[in-house]
Amino acid sequence: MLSTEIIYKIILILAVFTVTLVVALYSTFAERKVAAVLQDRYGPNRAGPLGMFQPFADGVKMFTKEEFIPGNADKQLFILGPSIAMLTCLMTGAVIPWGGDLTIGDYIFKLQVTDINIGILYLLGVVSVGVYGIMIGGWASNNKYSLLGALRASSQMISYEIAMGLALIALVMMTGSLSLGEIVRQQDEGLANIVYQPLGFLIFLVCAFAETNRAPFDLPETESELVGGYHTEFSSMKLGFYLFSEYINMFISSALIATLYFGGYNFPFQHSLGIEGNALSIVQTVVFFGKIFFFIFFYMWVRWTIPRFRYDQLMKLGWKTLIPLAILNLFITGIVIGFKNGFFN
Amino acid sequence: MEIIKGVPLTSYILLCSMLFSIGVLGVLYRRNALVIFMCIELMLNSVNLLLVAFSRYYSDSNAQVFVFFIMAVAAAEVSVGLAILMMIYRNTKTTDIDALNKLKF
Amino acid sequence: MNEIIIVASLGILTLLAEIFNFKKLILPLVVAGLAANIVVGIMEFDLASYYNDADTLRMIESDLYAKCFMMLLSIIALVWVLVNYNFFSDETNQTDHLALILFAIVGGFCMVAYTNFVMLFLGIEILSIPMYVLAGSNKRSLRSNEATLKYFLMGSFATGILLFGITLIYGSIGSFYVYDVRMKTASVDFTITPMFTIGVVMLIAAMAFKVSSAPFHFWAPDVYSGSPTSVTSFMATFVKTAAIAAFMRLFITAFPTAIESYKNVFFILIIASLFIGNIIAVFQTNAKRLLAYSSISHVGFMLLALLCLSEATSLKSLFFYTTAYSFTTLAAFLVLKIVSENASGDDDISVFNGLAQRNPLLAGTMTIALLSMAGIPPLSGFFAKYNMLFMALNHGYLWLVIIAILASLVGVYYYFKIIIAMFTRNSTDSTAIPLSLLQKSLLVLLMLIIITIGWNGWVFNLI
Amino acid sequence: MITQYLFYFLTFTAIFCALLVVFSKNPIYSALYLIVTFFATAGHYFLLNAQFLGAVHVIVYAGAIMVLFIYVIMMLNLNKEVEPHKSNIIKIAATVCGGILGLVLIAALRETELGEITEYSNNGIGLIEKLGNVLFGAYMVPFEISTVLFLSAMVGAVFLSKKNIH
Repeated sequence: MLSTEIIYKIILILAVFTVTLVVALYSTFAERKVAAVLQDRYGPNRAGPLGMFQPFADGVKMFTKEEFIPGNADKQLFILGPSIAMLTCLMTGAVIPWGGDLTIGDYIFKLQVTDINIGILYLLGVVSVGVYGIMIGGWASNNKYSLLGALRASSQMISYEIAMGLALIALVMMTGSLSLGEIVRQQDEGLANIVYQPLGFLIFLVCAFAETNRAPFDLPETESELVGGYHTEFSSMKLGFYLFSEYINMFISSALIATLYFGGYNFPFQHSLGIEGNALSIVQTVVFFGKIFFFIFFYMWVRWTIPRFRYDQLMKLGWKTLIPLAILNLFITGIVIGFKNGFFN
Repeated sequence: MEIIKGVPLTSYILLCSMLFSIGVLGVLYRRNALVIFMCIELMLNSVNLLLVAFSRYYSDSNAQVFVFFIMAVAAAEVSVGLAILMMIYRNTKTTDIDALNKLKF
Repeated sequence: MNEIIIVASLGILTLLAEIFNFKKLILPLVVAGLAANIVVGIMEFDLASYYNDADTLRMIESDLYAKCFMMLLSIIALVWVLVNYNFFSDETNQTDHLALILFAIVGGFCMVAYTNFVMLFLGIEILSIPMYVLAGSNKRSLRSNEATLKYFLMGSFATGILLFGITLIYGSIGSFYVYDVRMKTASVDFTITPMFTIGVVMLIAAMAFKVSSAPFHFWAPDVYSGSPTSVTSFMATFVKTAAIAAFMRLFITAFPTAIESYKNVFFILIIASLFIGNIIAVFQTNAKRLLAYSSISHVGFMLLALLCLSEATSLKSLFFYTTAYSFTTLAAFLVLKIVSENASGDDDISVFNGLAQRNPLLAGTMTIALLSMAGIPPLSGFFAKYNMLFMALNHGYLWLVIIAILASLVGVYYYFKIIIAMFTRNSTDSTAIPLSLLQKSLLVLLMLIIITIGWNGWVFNLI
Repeated sequence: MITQYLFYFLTFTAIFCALLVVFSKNPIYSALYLIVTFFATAGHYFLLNAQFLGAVHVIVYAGAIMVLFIYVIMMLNLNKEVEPHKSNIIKIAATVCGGILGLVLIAALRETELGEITEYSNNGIGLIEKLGNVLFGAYMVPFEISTVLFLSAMVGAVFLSKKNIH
């Protein structure tokens, strides 16, 4: 029993790991394709059919580039930076429920690596540790542009973490649970959380954009002001790690948005379709990935549509708009919950 | 669940005493205000760990709530402390506490 | 609890004043609020002895002790705000200063009324954090910077020690409630373990640090002399009163029986404070440093009350001593502030030269204050010291009384140094020092308080 | 058995990195080692079944406090060894003081007969529901009072860092 469980978990972890990497790999390709569509051009179409092998070509290019560490850089930290960035973004996948239960023989397998009862706190913890990858990398390069990029990135991430946390607290107040599995199950019984938390969703969405350093909040790496931001000095696979971690973050945060606010792997009328058991679970997983891909597309759509913020605008948005809004949201949620539980009678 | 088999409470007390002493040592040993401050955080951290161990020993949640307050205070202290350091750095361009010696007997 | 709510709301009101732009009104509002707080407190005073609010869930207790010290702290705070009216005149920082002071007052209230170590710890921190900031409120001055850094680093270090002490006591008792601690330690089968001893000693060390008792005093002279004079006077009066009250409360509520086991620690604290405070003060040329060392020596006297906890008069003596000490110190700092502002911020003792000719009211107040500190009858300082020593004598510490008297004789010397400077030396600058009406009335008021509160012992018998 | 190994591993990591915090020349290395120490402590929390505190510990200490530290180090650009050469006497004195304190603590607390934690089974004291009930029940007043602490820290930090117009 125990060994089956362990073997299954290992397989699941590897599967999640692989899927994350593959999705991130193809996100790079998708990004270029989406950009091309939005700008009315072709995009990459030479490598393989429809350019499908382009990501592998990019990967090979990254790997074979010269490994270069600047003379004044702090060598250990220079290597540590990208590693932490990669590590933290891969850790988040562990608590996301990817689908319903699978029943094989006597065993029930959950499509979730671990359903800890503090899932949301785990997420916040991992996200807050994610800053270190950028900070350490930018610091270790010993380059002014890198340092500025890292400073920008870290202050941006710290600032938006607050609003994100407040939005999540409102959600937690509503669901009464910190476990992601439980939150998804509740959305199966009732409506998706977006119905109850529209403002919270908007805040979370904006913060997710800022946390992943994606446009329109990609100030840490504004090429027109800061050359390449915190990864100016990085090359070869270390640069690859940084770029890749950005796409992984995008994937994971899309998955989170879907899980927290759009019912996770649930979809409307799923119990009246006449399928159940393993078949339903598989359909659910497919639907879940559909939602994720939509949000990834949304990320790209925004990137190629909205211009970049100025830094003071970014900070103003974070501190003077989002945080008060998040507090307002918290307040309203509290009052509504109070009414429902009869505190005011 | 994971119950700590065979780890006596005394081990935790000793661990925390060592961490605390290292923190004190750091405060006395270093001259850089930033590092001194980190060592103070280390001291608070050892207190937190000891409280959690005691809380487990007495099966009492009060100690864990106390840890909560210590964390809150540590965060508040850090924000003020770093603001002080920044202010001093603006004036003196150093964080070495020996550079500040205007007030001597 | 009411006091805490009133003052905290005043603090928030102050912050709102910055947003909604009624800054001109805020200082009168705060003064009125603090006065209202005192009135409410006095009206509730009779209730205090049996008023034990259950809804505060054994975290804060409004017993007579807490009530008396809260009133004392409120009055000190009100007088301090009036005395330092111009500390808030700077438009850009006015609300910051005021809000920080009000929050610090909340911390002080928590410290005198706690019944749980969490409240003690939070109270100390709420009091300390604004003080760290205010000590550095003169941002361009290197002396102020140094003061704030030293205060901050040593204060946080002491907090660490305090917490370790609390943790070890929790480890041996199993509760943070002071009355649980008392019950456990008073029971027959309680044996003092090494863990408990270390915990109590660490707690004593941390509290001794907060009251700036020698040998944990080393921060006080630097911080007192580096901070702006207004802030120094707050530290020397409000903070010290709150800290000593918290220290005392620790022993009357948590370990009333343990004091006998740790009296050697107190001997060291008292003797060191008396001697280091008085002897080093003799060599000071800076008035603020001198007052700092003198305050250390006063702590030595105050700690006598803790040592003789079982005497019936110990609480009364401590309360009277802190009252007399606080008003005396407020008066001394008010004069020092006016004089040193007149000498463009110089706070050397020489600024007092010839003060009697330049402004007799200032010189008179300073003389009364210094004589009271030295313990000359019939001023309140004399009665304060007399009560303390009488109590110690009753408790059988004749040798300690002799040491204390010897040490305070040294004190007379340096207090007289200033008095002589005021009356016999000639100043380089002989222009008269102008005083506003508020300052004049405050000086007269403080002088009256110093002279009269010792008579017929009504303050003494309040508690 | 495995928890015992974990305990020793985490303990070793915590103490080793704590020593490195003190003895690293470069402040940023001190900060990074401190982060590792914090993670080791968080591991201890999880071992002690205080998951909630463990997670909060990571968020607060590693995620907020140490980020601020590193941020300040970066802003001040303390890249080089800023520490001037201190006389060895002070260093030796400090080491002796710290060592004596450690020895005294260990010698005195070593004797504590409190038994093992094993006997006290898991009754969920570290779980968030239980903690929430205590925090918003018995500790309501301190919880509210701590808001004053945060306000004063906020006002203080802003006050110290804003530039005065003189």
